[in-house]
Amino acid sequence: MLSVPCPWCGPRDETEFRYGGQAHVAYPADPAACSDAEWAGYLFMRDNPKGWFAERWFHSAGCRRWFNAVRHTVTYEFAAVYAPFTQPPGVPS
Amino acid sequence: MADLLAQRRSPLAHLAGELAATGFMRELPYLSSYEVRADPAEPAMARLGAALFAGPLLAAAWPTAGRAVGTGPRYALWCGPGWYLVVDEPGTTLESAMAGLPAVDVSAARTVLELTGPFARDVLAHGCAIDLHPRAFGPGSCAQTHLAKAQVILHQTATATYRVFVRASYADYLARWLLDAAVEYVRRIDE
Amino acid sequence: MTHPDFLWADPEPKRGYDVVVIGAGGHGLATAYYLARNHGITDVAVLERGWLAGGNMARNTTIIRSNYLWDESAAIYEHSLKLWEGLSDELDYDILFSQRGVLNLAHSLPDVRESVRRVNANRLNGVDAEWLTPAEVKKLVPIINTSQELRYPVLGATFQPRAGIAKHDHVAWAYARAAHDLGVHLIQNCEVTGFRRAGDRVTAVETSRGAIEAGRVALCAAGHTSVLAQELGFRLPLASHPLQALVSELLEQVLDTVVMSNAVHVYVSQAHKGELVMGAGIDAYNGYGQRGSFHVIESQLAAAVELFPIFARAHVLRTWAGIVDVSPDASPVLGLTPVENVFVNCGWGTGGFKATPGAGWVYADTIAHGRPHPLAAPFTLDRFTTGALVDEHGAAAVAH
Amino acid sequence: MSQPFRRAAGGRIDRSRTLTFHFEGRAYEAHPGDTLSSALLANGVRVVARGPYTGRPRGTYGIGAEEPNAFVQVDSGPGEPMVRATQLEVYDGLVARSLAGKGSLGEEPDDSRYDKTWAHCDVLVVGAGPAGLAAAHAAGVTGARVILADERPEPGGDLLGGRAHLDGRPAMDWVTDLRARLAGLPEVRVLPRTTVTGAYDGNFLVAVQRRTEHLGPAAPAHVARQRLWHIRAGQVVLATGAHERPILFPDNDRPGVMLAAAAAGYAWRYGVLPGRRAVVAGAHDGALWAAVDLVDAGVELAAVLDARHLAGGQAHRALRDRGVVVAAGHGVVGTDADADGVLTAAWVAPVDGDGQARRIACDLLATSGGWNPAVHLYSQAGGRPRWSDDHAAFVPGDPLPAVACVGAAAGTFDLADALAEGAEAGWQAAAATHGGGGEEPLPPATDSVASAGAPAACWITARADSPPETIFVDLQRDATLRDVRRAVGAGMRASEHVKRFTTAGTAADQGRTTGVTTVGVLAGLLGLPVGAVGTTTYRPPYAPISFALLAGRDRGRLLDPERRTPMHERHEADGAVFENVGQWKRPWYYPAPGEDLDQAVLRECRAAREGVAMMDVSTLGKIDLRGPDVGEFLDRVYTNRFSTLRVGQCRYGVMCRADGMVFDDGVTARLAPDRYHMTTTTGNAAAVLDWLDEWLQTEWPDLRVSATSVTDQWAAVAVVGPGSREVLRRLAPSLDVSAEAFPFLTVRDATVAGIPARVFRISFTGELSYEINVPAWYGLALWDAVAEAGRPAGITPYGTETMHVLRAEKGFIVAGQDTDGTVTPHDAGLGWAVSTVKPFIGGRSLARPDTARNDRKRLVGLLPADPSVVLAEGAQLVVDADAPTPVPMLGHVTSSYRSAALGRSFALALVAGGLTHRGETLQAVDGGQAHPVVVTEPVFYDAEGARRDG
Repeated sequence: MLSVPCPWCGPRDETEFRYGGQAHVAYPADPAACSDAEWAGYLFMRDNPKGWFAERWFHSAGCRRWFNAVRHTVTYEFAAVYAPFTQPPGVPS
Repeated sequence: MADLLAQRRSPLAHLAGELAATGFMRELPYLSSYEVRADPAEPAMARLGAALFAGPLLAAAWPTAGRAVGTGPRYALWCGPGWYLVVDEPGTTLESAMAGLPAVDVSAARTVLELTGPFARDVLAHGCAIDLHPRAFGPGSCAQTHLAKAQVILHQTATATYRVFVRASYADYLARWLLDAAVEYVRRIDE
Repeated sequence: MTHPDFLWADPEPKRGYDVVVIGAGGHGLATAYYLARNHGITDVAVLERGWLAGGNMARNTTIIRSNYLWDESAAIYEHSLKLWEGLSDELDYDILFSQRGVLNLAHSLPDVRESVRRVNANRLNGVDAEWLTPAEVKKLVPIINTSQELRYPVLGATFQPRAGIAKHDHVAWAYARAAHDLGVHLIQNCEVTGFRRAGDRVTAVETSRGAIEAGRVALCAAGHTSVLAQELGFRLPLASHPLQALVSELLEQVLDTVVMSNAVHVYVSQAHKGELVMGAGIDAYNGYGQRGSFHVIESQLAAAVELFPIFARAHVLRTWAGIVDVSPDASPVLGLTPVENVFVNCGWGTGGFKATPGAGWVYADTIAHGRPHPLAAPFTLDRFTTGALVDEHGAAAVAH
Repeated sequence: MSQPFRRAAGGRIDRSRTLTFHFEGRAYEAHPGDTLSSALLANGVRVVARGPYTGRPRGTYGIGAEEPNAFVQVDSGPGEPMVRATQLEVYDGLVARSLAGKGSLGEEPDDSRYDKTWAHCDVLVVGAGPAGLAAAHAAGVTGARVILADERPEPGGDLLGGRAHLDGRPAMDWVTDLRARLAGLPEVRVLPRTTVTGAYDGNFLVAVQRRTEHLGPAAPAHVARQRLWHIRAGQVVLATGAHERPILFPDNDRPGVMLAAAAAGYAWRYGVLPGRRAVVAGAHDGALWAAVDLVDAGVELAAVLDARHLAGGQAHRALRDRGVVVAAGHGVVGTDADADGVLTAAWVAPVDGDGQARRIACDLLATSGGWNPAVHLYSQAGGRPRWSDDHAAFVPGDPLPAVACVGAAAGTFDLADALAEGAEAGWQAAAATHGGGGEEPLPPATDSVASAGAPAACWITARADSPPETIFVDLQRDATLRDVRRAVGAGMRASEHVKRFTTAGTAADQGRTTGVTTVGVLAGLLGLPVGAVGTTTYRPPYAPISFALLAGRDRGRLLDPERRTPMHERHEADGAVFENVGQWKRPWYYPAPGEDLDQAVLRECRAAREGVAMMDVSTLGKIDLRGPDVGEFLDRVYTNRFSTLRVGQCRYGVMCRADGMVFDDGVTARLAPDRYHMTTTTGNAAAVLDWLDEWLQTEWPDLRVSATSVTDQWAAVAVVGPGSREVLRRLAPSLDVSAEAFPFLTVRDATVAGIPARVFRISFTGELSYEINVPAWYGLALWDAVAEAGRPAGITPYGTETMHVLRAEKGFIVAGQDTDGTVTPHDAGLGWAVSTVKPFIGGRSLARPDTARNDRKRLVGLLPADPSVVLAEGAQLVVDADAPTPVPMLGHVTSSYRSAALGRSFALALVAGGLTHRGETLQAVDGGQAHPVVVTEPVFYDAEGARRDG
């Protein structure tokens, strides 16, 4: 049971959240201008690193805010949480 | 109006007897409640605060994360950033005070289970993962979280008194769950 | 069960091989075996960073079935099931393949529709399948609670009689021995750290035991494939998730069929020795940690006790997790890659074990000929661009 | 019925009371405080189990959680398989029997209660032995919130059976004092009979508390038998002790062979002689001290062997004082047994060379190869144990954040050191989380003694010609040295491979006594250092957890929330049969007496088409949308346009996922310029709200829109059919219900039955109909009022099945039934609702090569050639059912019903090429039967829409 550090509500059990996958995958400004390959990149291609990962979480059973987090996919440790549209703070190496 | 009110039926009316038998649980039906979604710094929020709490409730006075303001029967609960639940006595209409704000009347959407007394915290802990110890949660604290498998707003109104706001459709489930969790404590009262 | 006296050797890596397979799980070992057996390509190394078949192969719940909805899926899984049926003889090793049948329970009217649809599609595709009423389910598995008073009562089930289970370690060891006998090098404790490139080709695989030259490279690393692809400079539509499983202590036989329920989320079989082997859904977050969250186990056991009241007294003895690589349509990616001599086989999600022989067969053929085997053709990377997904997620209750 | 092996005095048992229990059908006596193992030993019962494959008899081997042999089936109370007799507290009326490595599940349901709870603390201390007690006390005095969990019935750990002194008094006096002090600290919670069994990320630990099992039939039924604790701890102190390991030798599995400290423990903790004449064989000082304890308890020591070549030291002196000479450099190389297989003698020889073996008669062979620190939780939490030659054991390796290992669990076997280490760890842990405070307590003074020498890593004592199949490396799995040798011979090098090949370590005891020994043996065979081979991984749970406990309260009705509408009890009273729709309970149909589903539905359909009918539609998802940009937002979310909707109007909308597939649909109304009321399908209400919030927060924060779920705020009744206008007129006399004043696809606020209501004129059936929404607490009153007002017209309640028939007759899809996640709006025949002008979520996907194909599966209607045949939903459509497999499939039946209005059956289907097949006959195949069907437009009834105005 991960303890997810909601930036608003504090640490809460993982079951209160929805997982949103990789962060910083922006909806193309003009989807119609995308090639099929670019659109496929937006829809399906995702980073899947073994290590630190910038990802999205949604506190659906709490404050209902989306936020980003940097989490390690092996240790599951959270290094930071930060607002959408902002860049991740320094990531541990 | 009396005729109208007589037509209401609360989500836990059918379990009133069983709840009363525990000695520490009851439904608080028909509370008025509104979900308000606005930046507390907006002037309309200051006006609303003043109207609700008979004094200017400025941005800084709207409850911060995890807190509620008010001393009863009127409360404002923090639900999320820029999101509050304003709660009042049954039948109170706050529409005019909320004019100009995105405020939605949700009075009938939830009912409230109140737990009070020395076992209240232990009973809740059987299904609630957040820390309800007085060092972490106390009078004036509130949280949206899970209780058993129901999404709730938990509001501690006094030292050993908790209100559980639960959606009307989940109320039967949650009350039955609480009744089951309370069995050992009810016996302790009997004994 | 006695194992053969000799299984495999522990050779030092040579300077290079015609084909380097990365990952000595079930798929990697089967691929190497079929490269040698079907295509005469014996100058093959299978690299394993830990111990042979110690990843998902050692961690899965060993269910084998082919009753998938879409034609493309049914074709490759049925090809696999047919290979399973001859595998003990083929490899001269008792893999304890037990065709005890698999039930997929339906708990709602939408479940029933989906199930009937799948049964009919299976039959027309030549895959054995039946729709069973609750009474027929009860007759087959008397310990199931088919009371209609349940929170989510059993409304029926699909049944594939030829489906079943096999002993995962035996399968891996059987392929390993057979591959070894045909000259394949199985190289353990050999972690891939990078690739040497010349233009669009890989020339060598860099490992913790030195560089190994490679004519062709076959990725077969399941949940770790994205990490390798990143080294190679292309992206995959994969997310790696923990998938948990558990066993009970040994118990007198009570269940001789595999029972799966997507709606209340549990699947269970009783292994030959007597332990109940169970699994559920994947954990939601990306993870390479080989461990999952406890609440997943709790909800799975609640479902199990509801369906099988006598399980209440059993005990969870051991839990663990594998790392499954899940694609957007819950179907595999099998075929060529943007790098000329690198091939990919991944994205099997929770279906990898049952596909072992079929995937190895088809992948070996694809590597040998440098073009997708006909059964692999629907599973190219290209489908994510064209939209021609094989969507076992969206269309059906995808399962394990 | 006497207890021939019970000592005259001593032990932590209550001799004033006698209990009766049954084992293998025979009655025996015991005392409160006994475990089944101690009670059986007291009664001279040596055989408690059998090898699963060899059938060889096995006896109690250990004294606690490490026990490999003595697993029993409990038949009294709720019954339980595979219970360790060494931990099973005897109660009056206990009935148990022996097992052969395999338990059985009862046939009766277990109606015991099982409970769960959540707890938070600053410091969790696992294990209430000396180190754990010291830690909990040091942490507790600071005022920190402390949980001390211990698997035994009372704290004390090894002090319970030991003879140590603390501060000059018997150690248990110190324990008693400390218990009292802990009880006086309000923030310290002591949990006895509680096994911390799982350590997960972020110091989340899971513990099993056994609350009433030890009471037997006296257990109160309302108290949960077990409780599962979910603990979030700031800091964890692992004081989990160590497990004794044996030395292996030929025929090491006979009843009478036992771990040495365990044997001594029975003598002193339970007042039971584990035998009368003993051989003790060890490779560390602990074995010698166990021998001292045994001889002091009255056991005759036939021989004491030490595999080490050591002499001197306090233990040797203590034994010499008692007339016992230690045979240094000796070990056991075999055993003899009587006809029952029970130990009668040990064969003893020098461990070096092949010296002559000597037979020594004995009924107890106490062996101890050393202690394995219980690193299980440390390992589960992510730690990697490392081999230590100094300890001849795996000990915790690198420290973990916020986790401390103390005492024997850390390889600190000396009592004084363990107490100091525990106290310091507790103090530091409290300081790290709570901030500390108070005065650090001093650990008590001990009388512990210096050791004679380092322990030796001694795994096997045997002669070269000893048959390897008699040397058991796993007693519960009957795995032997021969199996390990075969594994190595087969090419295996990894301990995980050997474990899987031999099954050693996989039984219910999880190889607790011999797992490390197996690694040692393997290292010897491979010629590698033990550390290079390494242990297998320790996985949760540390101790087995019952399925029922994991299910907890989530059983029966409480398995999953049952969502009910305000009218639920009326539906029950009306005899409705319910359907699960997600978590909701919805009336499926309302059978009149004697009716089945088909008859009821035909009647309900006829009422809706010909008269008037009513349905509870409260479950539909409802979302209140406010803000100046709602229109723009909805234009992006829906495939069609909503910004142009006029106030008071409604429109049907479809939304897609980004991949262009249909996600949800529903009717959305504009209530004010900046306010919309969206409806969603019942099952998708939460998903749609999440979807809206996701786009608003993560892509378009510039849009000023707020979304509030009002699903539960509104109860709703659909009044349907030609007679519906009249019913509404009666209920809402002040509302002008004429078609002109209240046209189709509009919404009105009105007073209905005296209740403030919002009435939508929308139709999911094609008939004139109204959906009356009222605040939920009026739902029941509204339902009753509608029923009353409609009574003269014979108003008929109907359920979801009738709704599905009526909508299908009109060709209206149900998202999730006629679509399946691979269906675009065009495929579903909703192209008319897809804007070609404005962008919307998923729009780009519709232009992908595959999604733009013309021959995709598209919605069509089907009429079976035989109008009495109702096709199976899920039937597959083919051209030639007799074609060889694989038979090409064109699509499948998504909805299929018998229609009262049409007087025949009909269906909806998805078919490749869609209406290009119009008029063609296909075969619908289900269960091997093929039915000819004709492809038609998917609208069967009132295609011109004449009926919706009544």
